[in-house]
Amino acid sequence: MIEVAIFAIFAALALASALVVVLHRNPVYSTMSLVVTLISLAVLFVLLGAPFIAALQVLIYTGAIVVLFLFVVMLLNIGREEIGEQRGLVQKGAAVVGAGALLVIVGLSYMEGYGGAELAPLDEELVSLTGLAAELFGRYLLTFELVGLLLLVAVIAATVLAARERPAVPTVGRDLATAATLEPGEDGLVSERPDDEGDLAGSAGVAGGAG
Amino acid sequence: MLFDLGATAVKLGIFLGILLGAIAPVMVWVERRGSALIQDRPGPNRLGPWGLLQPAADALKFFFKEDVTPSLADRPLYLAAPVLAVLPALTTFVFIPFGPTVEVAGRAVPLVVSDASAGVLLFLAIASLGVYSLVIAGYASNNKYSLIGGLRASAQLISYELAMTLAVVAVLIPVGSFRLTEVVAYQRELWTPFGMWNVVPQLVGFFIFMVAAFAETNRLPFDLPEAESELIAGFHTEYSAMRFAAFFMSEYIAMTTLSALAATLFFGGWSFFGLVEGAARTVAGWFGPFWLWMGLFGLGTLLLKTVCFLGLFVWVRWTFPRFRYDQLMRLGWKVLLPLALANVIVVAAATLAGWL
Amino acid sequence: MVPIAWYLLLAALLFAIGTVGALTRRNGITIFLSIELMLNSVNLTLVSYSRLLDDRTGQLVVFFVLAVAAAEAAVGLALFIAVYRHRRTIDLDRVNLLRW
Amino acid sequence: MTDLLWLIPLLPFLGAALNGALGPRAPKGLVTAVGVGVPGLALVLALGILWDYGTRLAPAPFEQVAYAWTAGPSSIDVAFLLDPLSAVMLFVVTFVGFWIHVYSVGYMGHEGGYQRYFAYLNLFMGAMLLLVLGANYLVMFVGWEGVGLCSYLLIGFYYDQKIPPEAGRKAFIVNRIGDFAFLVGMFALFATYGTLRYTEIFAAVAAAPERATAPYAFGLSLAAFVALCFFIGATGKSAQIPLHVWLPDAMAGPTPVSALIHAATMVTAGVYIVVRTNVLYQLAPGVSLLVAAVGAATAIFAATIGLAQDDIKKVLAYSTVSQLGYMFLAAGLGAYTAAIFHLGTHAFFKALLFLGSGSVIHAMAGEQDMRRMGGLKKALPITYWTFLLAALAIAGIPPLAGFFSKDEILAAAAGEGHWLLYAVGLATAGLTAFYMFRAVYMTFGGRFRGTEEQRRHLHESPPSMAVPLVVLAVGSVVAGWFGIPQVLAFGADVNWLHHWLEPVIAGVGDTAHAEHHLPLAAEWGLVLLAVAVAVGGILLARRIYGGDRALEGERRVVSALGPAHPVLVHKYWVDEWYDRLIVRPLALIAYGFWKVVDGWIIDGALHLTASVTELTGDLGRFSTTGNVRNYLLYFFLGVVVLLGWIAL
Repeated sequence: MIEVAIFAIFAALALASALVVVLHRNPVYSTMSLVVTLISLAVLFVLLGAPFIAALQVLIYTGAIVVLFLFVVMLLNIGREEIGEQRGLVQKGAAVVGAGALLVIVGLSYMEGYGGAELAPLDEELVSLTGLAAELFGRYLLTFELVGLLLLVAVIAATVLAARERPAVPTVGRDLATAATLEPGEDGLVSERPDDEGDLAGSAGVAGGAG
Repeated sequence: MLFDLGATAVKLGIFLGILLGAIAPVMVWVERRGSALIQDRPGPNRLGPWGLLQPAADALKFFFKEDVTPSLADRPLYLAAPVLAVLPALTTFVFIPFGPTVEVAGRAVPLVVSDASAGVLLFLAIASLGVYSLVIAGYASNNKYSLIGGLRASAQLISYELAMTLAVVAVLIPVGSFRLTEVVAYQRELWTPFGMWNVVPQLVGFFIFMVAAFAETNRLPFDLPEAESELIAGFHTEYSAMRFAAFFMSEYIAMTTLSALAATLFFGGWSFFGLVEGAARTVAGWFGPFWLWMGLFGLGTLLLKTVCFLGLFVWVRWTFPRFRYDQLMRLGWKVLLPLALANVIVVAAATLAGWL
Repeated sequence: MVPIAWYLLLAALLFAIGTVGALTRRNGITIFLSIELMLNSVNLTLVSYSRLLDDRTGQLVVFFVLAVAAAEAAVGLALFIAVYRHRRTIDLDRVNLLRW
Repeated sequence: MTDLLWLIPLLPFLGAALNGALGPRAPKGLVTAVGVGVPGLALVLALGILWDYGTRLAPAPFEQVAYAWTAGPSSIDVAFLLDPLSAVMLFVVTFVGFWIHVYSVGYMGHEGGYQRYFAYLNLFMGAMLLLVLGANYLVMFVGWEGVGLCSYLLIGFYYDQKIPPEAGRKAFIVNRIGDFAFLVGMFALFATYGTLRYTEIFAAVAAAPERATAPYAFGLSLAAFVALCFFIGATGKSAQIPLHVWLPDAMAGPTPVSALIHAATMVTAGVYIVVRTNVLYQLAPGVSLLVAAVGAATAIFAATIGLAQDDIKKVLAYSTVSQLGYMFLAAGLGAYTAAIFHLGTHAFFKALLFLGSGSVIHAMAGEQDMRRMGGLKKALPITYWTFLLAALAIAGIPPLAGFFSKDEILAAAAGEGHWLLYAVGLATAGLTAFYMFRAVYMTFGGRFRGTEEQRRHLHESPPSMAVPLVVLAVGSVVAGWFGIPQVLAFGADVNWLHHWLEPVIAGVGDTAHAEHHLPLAAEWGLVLLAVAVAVGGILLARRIYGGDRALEGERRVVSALGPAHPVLVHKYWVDEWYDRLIVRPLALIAYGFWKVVDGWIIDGALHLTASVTELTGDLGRFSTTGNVRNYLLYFFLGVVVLLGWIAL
């Protein structure tokens, strides 16, 4: 009962904020409402018996990635989107139609798939962190390492890309340039780290990704 | 069911009471008297003995000041920012344990508001949300000093979150769990029969954690987001009255929660080499239920340790000069982060070796 | 007990919203945000399946998605910074040199 | 010793490479050292090898594989063959070649492009040696083409003048026509026997003649077909009708070149190849007869032209053509030995004649018109005597070289019973004697008719030119003694060359023919008749041109010949006819191809594809708006369609 209520609340919240993300003209609002979406999704994750993923969601997404977005938005001081003449109406219409079609297709298949699928009672094993960590550093170790590598590369790429070539005039305070250039690298650098740490610290190390 | 809800409510109430009612005002006083002490001047000493009532006066002033909203500000965000500042700071406390699991009327009640399996993670996650308040405040004020302050805040917080998280990770490795209760339990069995505090094996981690904590709370020597000499007051330049107070309080509350976390991670949390339980048991032998005394003494111990850290915060604030921004970044990325990583590796190795 | 299909439908809805955003908005940042939205809807789907099938793999994949999203955000935003430096805008309708 | 065979062709190539690398600034001494030293080395080496080979009791063909050229079931190696035939050729080429190199030192001394000249000449030597020593048709053909190239290069040596380059091109193109046929012949052989090695092919043919005589193509047997093809090639190289036109023009090159390439060695390659392939020719009597006929026709034809030429080198050129005709006549009659014999002797005295004329031209500062010469006897005695000797030799006066070889050919003709051919040969002999001595008298006899500064410039050639003259003169005397017919030796079998070449000329099947089946008296009669004709020619020439009567004698001849004279002067207008019948139509067709086929069809197709591509591009490019969202939309819609297709 409570669960349904929570689901209803946060699903509605997620949808509403998602709409704001897409529709609002001001990037700052979009970003903030994305935060709301993410948090409500995190709650849903908890409902689905994935508290760890939920924590990571909040930690990495809201704590790092979206902050990054906000940071860039402000650094570039991107105001409201220019309300130019209504270009690309075809584009918009096609997009909406396509999305609707996708929705119908997927919805139908879901409905006939799990229309009345009853969930087995949540078993603790699924929730337990140690099991997750074990699998992460067992079957998926290689993937893990690869992701680490990817992040390392991303750090380097971001630093190179954002590095300011002379003469450069960032719109906002020059003293932020360093931050600006360092910024994108950051979450990369850290969540890439756990693979040095080896086994059991892994999941915790990913928490380090929060940075 | 209802009982659990009630217990949780009670615990929450206790914490909120302590934080809002006790810590914040007291800290205001401590800060002002402490600075006076360090700077060898009297400080506020008119209201009440040793100016103890000064905080109340401040609060009154905040209540009655005019609440100004700049005409060009982004109103909704401008209003939302202070709330965003207070909420995470208050929420995080729920993960700090102040006692073991005790018997209350035949039911097991953990003396912690939420003992989630991902406890520390959630703590950090929610703490990381604090950034938004600063950034939003800076942006919404539509004032370049505020904006720069907000930007600085976001960069700085993200940078130091890494080091802090890694320090925490180093602590968690031997424990093998995210539950702070487990962390405390671990310290109670470490090495000696009376347990041992993590600060001993994790000295490096503790140092990193503290430095990061100073940065996370925008305290000197890392208070660049609100460096008055450059940015007037940074992100909360435009704020006044209760909204300003909200930022103010949120800063103190953040300090408090971080101090509590530090105490829990590195100084045995509510426990004190088994003395706390002993005292609770003896007192319960005379009168009253064990769980009550346990809770009180545990909470007391925790608060004691926390207050020590708060003192440290104040002391440092009035002692150290401010960093330059690039120095700040360099310290965070080129010193603390590598150090923390090395620390993590060493600890992991030691754990594998079975020393921890 | 909430039927899993609801979660899945919610995810689908979010995905559709994100798609429309990514396809219709002009502001680069907003498009980027919409893409993040789509990623998250996928995450939700994955977690739902891991719940339905009682298999942990779904959650692990979500974990990887998070990591990759971090990398993507880092590089993408750096790109936006670079673009902005040169063109003083990130309106993607104005960044269309690669054309006939 | 014979193991060093591979060095002989290699050395001149090295010399050519070295001289070519030295560059025009190279010191003359060094160039000379390389340019002359290399053929000298080759000569010494060749003599040594020949001695080693010739002194063997049973000189079996010696084959040496330098390296495997093409791998596979039917591999073709770069191999060298030393057998009696190639031995003779080797001697002639190296010996004459060396002395002409020496001569060139003096002759080219004042010319520009000294080092270039020697580079070419060495290259020619290498190619020619490759030609005669090659152990299979392909290697031989490489040499064949090589000498063609060198001939082209050397004819056009004075590339800054107008005539020489054109002459070079003409020579090259005419040769190509023959080479084409030659290639076809080679393909036919390879297709049939799967190899190009002489030994294998001939062995196969000898083993199964019926296979070679079986009908092959165009109603010809394989032997006939290949023989015909090779003969066409030979006509190209050896300037036989109808491909003779290039040789006279080739005189535009330096005179030593004319001596070496266009008289002594290269032009005899055709004869060589015919003799080399004699096995097949013996199986193709028809083609053999054709060869003989063409040879005879060429002989008389060229001789007649030679009558009316005033340019001394032209005279010699046509005499060369006619002598080559003799050789083919012999080869066609199956008298291969005689052909080779005449080839050798001719090499000596014709080279000598050319060198002599070169010495004259040298002395006359480039003057080639005999009408402006005369009375050079006193000015250049050595040249005169050697030239006279050579003239006698070619005229067939005993006991000089030409007498024996020519007599053997005529004997063969008579012996075969081809009296027409015999008559033609005899007439040619007379004409030869006549025009040669016409040249002698016009050049050396009488008074000097040149200008004053030419008179002052007159001088005997330097030793570097004189010595070769003498050496070759000796050669033209003794060369004939290697093949003295039995008859003339009064029954003593001293025909050394005949025995020497025996193994190469092994008769195949029934076509083997005994040579001398004429009564002894007839033999002697023929010999005396030949000598008489020759002497008659000489005396006639003396009667007309002797003393100071050269010019009015010429006038008398012209008037006597009447309308025939211009025909001879213009070489029967062959070039003109070719120009009308072949060259212009060809050029016209080529023009048509260029304009129509290439211009419209090929280029048109190209432009069509290009414009189609451009058009599609023009239409398609509008899909690339440069707007990322549009691309994203395409992508997304595609995904939706796919998904719908899968799900529903």
